[in-house]
Amino acid sequence: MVERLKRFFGDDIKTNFIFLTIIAILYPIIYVFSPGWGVVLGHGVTWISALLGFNLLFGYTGLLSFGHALFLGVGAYTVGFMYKYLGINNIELHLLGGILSSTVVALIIGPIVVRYTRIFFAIFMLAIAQILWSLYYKFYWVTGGTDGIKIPRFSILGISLEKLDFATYHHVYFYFVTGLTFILVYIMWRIINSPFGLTLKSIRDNETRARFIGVDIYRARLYAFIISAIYASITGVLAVNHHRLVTPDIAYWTTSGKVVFATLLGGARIFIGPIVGSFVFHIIESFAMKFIYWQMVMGILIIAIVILMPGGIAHLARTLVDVVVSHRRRGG
Amino acid sequence: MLKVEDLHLRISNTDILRGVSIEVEKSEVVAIIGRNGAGKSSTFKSIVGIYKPSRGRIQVDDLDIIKLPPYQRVAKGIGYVPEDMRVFPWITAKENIYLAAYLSKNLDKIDDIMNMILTIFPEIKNFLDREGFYLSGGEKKMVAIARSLATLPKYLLLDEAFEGLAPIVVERFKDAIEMIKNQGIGVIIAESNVVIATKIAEKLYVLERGETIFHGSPSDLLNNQEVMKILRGS
Amino acid sequence: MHIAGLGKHGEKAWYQYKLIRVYNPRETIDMLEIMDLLVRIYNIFFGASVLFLIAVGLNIIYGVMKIVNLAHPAFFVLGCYTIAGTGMGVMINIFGSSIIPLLITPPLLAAFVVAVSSLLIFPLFLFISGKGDEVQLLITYGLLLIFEDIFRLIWGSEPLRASQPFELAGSLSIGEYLIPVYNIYVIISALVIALILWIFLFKSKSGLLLRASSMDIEMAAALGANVKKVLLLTVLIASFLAGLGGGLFIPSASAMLGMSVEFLVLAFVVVVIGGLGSFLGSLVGAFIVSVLRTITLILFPELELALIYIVAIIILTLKPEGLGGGKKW
Amino acid sequence: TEIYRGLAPPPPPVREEIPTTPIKAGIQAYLTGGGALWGKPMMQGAILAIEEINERGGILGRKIEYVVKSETSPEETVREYRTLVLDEKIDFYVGLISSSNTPAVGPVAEELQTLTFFVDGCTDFLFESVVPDPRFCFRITNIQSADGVAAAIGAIKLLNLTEKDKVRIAHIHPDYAYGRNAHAHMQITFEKVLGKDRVEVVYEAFPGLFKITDFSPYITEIIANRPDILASSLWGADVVNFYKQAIGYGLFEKMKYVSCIAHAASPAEAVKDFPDGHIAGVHANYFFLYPEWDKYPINKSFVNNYYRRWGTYPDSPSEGAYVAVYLYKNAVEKAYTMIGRFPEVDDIIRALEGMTIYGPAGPIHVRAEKPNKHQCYKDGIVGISKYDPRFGFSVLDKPIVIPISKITVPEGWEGTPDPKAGTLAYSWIRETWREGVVPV
Amino acid sequence: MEVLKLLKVKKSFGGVRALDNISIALSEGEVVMVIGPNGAGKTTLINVISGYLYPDEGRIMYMGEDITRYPPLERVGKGIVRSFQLVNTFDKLTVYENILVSVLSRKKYQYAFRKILDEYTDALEETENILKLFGLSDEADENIMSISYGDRKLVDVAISFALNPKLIMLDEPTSGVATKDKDNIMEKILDVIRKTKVTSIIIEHDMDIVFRYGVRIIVMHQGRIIADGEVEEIRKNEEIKKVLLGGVYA
Ligand SMILES: Nc1ncnc2c1ncn2[C@@H]1O[C@H](COP(=O)(O)OP(=O)(O)OP(=O)(O)O)[C@@H](O)[C@H]1O
Ligand SMILES: Nc1ncnc2c1ncn2[C@@H]1O[C@H](COP(=O)(O)OP(=O)(O)OP(=O)(O)O)[C@@H](O)[C@H]1O
Ligand SMILES: [Mg+2]
Ligand SMILES: [Mg+2]
Repeated sequence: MVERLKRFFGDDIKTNFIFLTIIAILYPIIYVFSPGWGVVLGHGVTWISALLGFNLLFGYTGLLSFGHALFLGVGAYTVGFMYKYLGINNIELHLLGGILSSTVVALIIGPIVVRYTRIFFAIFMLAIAQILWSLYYKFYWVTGGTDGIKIPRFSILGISLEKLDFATYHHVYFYFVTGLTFILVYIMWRIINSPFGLTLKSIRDNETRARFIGVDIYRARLYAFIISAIYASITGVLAVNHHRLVTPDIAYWTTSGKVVFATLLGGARIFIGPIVGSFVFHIIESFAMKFIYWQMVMGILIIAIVILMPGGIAHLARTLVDVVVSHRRRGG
Repeated sequence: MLKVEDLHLRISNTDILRGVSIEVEKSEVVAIIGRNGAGKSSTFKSIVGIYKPSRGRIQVDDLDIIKLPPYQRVAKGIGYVPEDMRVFPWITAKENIYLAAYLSKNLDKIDDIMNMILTIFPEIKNFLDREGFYLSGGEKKMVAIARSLATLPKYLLLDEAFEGLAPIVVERFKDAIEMIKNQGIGVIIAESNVVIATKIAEKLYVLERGETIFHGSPSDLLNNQEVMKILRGS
Repeated sequence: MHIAGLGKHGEKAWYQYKLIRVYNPRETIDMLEIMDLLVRIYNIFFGASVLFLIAVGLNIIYGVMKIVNLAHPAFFVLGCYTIAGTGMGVMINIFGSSIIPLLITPPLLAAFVVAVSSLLIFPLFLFISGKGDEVQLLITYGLLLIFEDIFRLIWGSEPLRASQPFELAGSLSIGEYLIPVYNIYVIISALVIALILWIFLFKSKSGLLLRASSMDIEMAAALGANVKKVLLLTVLIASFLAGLGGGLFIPSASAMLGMSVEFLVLAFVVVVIGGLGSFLGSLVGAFIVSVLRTITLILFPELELALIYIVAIIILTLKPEGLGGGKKW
Repeated sequence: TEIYRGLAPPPPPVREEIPTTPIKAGIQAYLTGGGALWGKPMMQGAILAIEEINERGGILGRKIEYVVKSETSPEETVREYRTLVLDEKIDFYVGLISSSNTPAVGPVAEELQTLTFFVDGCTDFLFESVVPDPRFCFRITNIQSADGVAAAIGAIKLLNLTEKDKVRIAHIHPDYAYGRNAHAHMQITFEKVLGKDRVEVVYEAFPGLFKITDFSPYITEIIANRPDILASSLWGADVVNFYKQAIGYGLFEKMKYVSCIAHAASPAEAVKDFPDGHIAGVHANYFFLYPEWDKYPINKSFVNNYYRRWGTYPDSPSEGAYVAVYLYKNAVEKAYTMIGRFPEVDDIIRALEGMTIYGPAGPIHVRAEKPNKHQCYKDGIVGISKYDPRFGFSVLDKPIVIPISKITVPEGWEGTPDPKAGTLAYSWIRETWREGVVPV
Repeated sequence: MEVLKLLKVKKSFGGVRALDNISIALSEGEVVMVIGPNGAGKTTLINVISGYLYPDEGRIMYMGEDITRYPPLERVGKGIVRSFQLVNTFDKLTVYENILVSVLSRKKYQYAFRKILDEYTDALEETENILKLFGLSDEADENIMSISYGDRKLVDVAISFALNPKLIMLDEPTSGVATKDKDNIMEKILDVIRKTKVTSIIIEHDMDIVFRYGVRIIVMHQGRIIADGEVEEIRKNEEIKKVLLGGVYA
């Protein structure tokens, strides 16, 4: 069946792995050249998980979540609380905690929100994310309010990284996250190519009909929602371990906006889209921040990109690859 | 005269129309027939201005309207009933009709228009104050036709006008088309049903894969085995 | 930075407020509590008026063009800046300190300026109408960012004031209570605007056209509606209302950067509660949000923001289309 | 005095060649949002100092170049800080207003080993809990507790609160570290000095920082609770909105407003509407009219230069940034006299610790020991607001100076931060002050 | 055996009586064609049986069980399947995937995500079979939007059949299809119905088709059943002819 589906560029697992590998190989070179851009790549790889999760909902299930910051926030604050109240700084436990807490949150709100689609779903998610944000923000004595919670460097398998110098620490972080991302990408690819993946696509295309062939669309969406939540929370966990600071900003709606834009930039509905998008987005953002009027630069870039590349980078690349392939076929 | 010449239309890299030509005089009923996907609706949408043809001419009474936006075409006398009705859902059937009259600046004649509509479709009276959303398939069709009549068109384009209407309504509607025609209006219907088309139209055009492959009288068509074969799809 | 019109500010100290004594009750404790309540209700009306003026335009654009215009609050803020940054100074130069023209002209000027500037981005709106939700959200979000920096570019980063009408109108004194008269003016204006808008939408032919276009604009075109004109009318009405709102609101506050985003979040909740694209919903929603804000401030300040969203969610759960009813408008 | 404390005896002067390459400074300031009211003057203060120094030939002949970055949310601020250090390769850094950002950037500065002068972001948490033993971070403006305590004591003295039987207090503070700290410190000071039984808190509100444009619901609640004084640490665009609306509701006629920060920012903008007769605290303890110009020419020349360059009067962030650059210059030059070559970061830090220089606000001292190591200190100033027709805005009347040593945790004090308020200053006041006694 | 039984079912919208005291019984394998003027209540009838709408009064029995209040999904699980008046397919999927979705759903694989599709050979095989049955094998890998309208109608019906229904309801399956194709499609559908012996309700306006293929015919008018019988009976009944056919087929 999987061969039966036309395997386009970017939808097979190979291109994804090759792309990630190239980044992992380029990273040290870039870091030597400019540590700042090396750190940007670190951001890029950190966000892949959330974007993959978002794309499962948006690209494959047809639910545009404008509140994905909710789960990044859950992941982030799980880490914050684990450290603040339990003194835990093992990243494995953080990940586990993030996965558990996001599953719980997704199970609580999922059954309600998956009953909505389109802009209503978007707004609903936005509202819930804002609630959580306001709680992080307002319950100062628990969460540290806008000042957030400082966390120390994490430890892997009990090995503390406190003593490393900045660069080494950052390299360890980068390769740890990249390794994790390989696994996450593979799992997501399996999910999308499973019967469940096809069911999601059918719901996206025609929800009424899907219901009438016996798909419990709410149940299917709920599963997708939970998976998506877990993926997003993993980015939350990783990101705060990167900044070593947990603030309500990560749960604010602008973060959700970032998730949406980065995914679309890369190309929704194409498997590799979010992965490409994550890197390119962070590069663009860092570039824009170099200007005093960076908001304007960012705004113009967003508008230009959405207008000029409606399908995202992956779509553009696919079209190019198609042209080259068909050209070569014709030639030889 | 409404004259369509050598119309070409391309949507997302497929040629949908490849040289369609049609002529309708005032007081004439013309049918466009063709199998599903032949391009009937696309021809209509191009005439109305919803699609932008890449090549060709559309003339109303010797005036080329191909560059005009839809609303100016309406002012030139094009009336249109889409195949999927597209009755405005959250205003009443009556408001649907009023709006059409208002947009075509016929609000002063609204009483006459309503009278005419109710003679053709007396059923409409039953659901004048029902919002479009709640109408049944056939009821919507009636409102859609009534609405286009309210623009007092010179040329009326009816896309699959008989589809989904009960036979009794179809009969009455056929008479109405005769009546409309006699008021000096040119009527074009898009039909996939050859029998109905040959019964009401004086002139027939057959479309196949976006091309006009035949035009002539009903008897010509029935005698043209080649075209009939294509229409039968065998 | 010198702010036009505020140069003369120093001539007036705060205590020179004009006090209008209307009523001087024997002040018992009961009376005080009733007064507290009345002032709160008055505040609720004021808050609701401002929110309504923002949300209604958001709804009109959504209704007709199906665009969730994240940049809409920036129109409102543009109105604020127009007056606070430039307009009020000009008006004072023309009218001096006579109160009536200073109440009336700034909102109109702001509305005019915002409506005219909306023409500049109208092509962008044409482009995104009919595109996917995500495209619209992103492009209007991009616009919002650009607007913020345009404000900074033109008017700088200090908060700007245009308080003269607010000060000239003075306060109304009821017993020991003072309430700013200007806020009453805003409330009444909002009510009048709502009434005019209602008549326009539901009783006029153009209103019928606007509502029909909101359901199927292509069909409206095929019946003879000039689509561009309809869309232009929509954007103009929405931005005009936003500008009017900004111009009305600004004398009671100050124009500052980042304001658009704060208003956006609130306006969004208003729209969700009231129903996307629903005119009446904007009124209802604005009122509910304003009531909630006041109640939480008294009872559970920690939940100030959360409660608004919680109520929005409850309403969405019970009535996905919002309180404005399932029908559009 | 303490100027040379902690320094080893001068080594033999080697006098190595000083490089001629420019020194690179990184400046990070709010340029957008409600905080721009403070960010812009801060940037201007730093630039003024750099220009002055360059005009006079730079530091040991080396000119200073600068890069400006935006201060925004903590996450992005940290990222921009990193690019300043990693890509721009700055030699020292001057920046930050927000108390949310300093605790975020502090640890990163230590990690990246970059000499970092925080202009503001004055939360007590920074040097108490987040970076308790800093090497590379310094902070110029006063610590928050000094603001809060000074304002409360100023209010007690200037309003003669000790004569009242009972004082009803309402609080309104922005919802973040600074506001929370201010709330705690003002409250504990009132309680200690006036006596716990004589103080009654009738209302507290923490509106989000720069999130509210319509304060009328808050104002109504405050009035409805009929306090005698309203303690506040609103700043930036928030105060501008608050004052105006509060006037409309007659708030200032019904109570005394006690602000620990009102007159700190861009006076022409922030205190235009400020009503007369209320307590005007000066965050970071600088108001451009004090110390008086004729008695203290450093201030006069600063104000004049600043006005000539930027067209407005300086405020506390401009003074802070200005002083930061001069601190760096003085430390480099001092270290040079010791070691005879252009100093490394460690040398500069050693020179900075315990140093005292004279800035526009008077002497400023860099603390070398814990607690609050690397915090700079100067005396507090509080006054009564009074409209001044010369300037067209409100200035301080009857200013009183509150010696910093009396109101801040002394060097070497070993206590633990109060668990609720979170700060050491709070515990120190609670544990060491005698109830009912005005400490200054 | 009685598959479906409606007992005095009523449904009105405001003042409109869409279903007025409807009682019908269908035995196994029976094929019923429903006709009636516009607004007679035909679509509403299907909506009520499939659970899309709940009746105001009356009961719906299916296989001896009262399903009046069952949600639509449960009814699908029990084998009650419907198609829609307009084509209703999964627009971004291929023909093959369209049917596969349906097969997976019946086999209760629809939420399985541990293995990829390749490993579900039984479902893949079955999909091929259904494609063959409807003569769609050649178009299997085409995108659904790129095949002809008539074929899309067929895919639509095939999706329903992939669910192995016991009761299938088709709302104007040939509407919008060209005359010649109408017969073609109807024949194919009826062929499959006969082969699988599934009980069916088909709404149709086209009298030729109704009389050519119909066995039992139900005539609705203003929410009521005004006739229910064999083709010949209906054809002969003058009353019905007048109300319904306006004398065309007289
Ligand atoms: N907007 C569109 N995008 C892509 N393809 C289109 C579009 N509109 C029409 N087509 C294609 O153009 C062809 C002609 O369609 P059209 O609707 O004009 O045919 P028709 O003769 O009216 O058929 P029918 O009898 O089904 O109504 C079809 O293959 C159709 O799929
Ligand atoms: N939700 C509703 N509210 C009000 N009236 C409704 C609603 N739904 C259907 N109706 C009315 O009920 C009647 C029956 O509708 P139904 O769709 O069942 O007709 P139908 O027999 O399928 O007609 P057609 O052949 O035209 O499709 C119609 O008059 C319709 O207007
Ligand atoms: Mg058609
Ligand atoms: Mg029907």
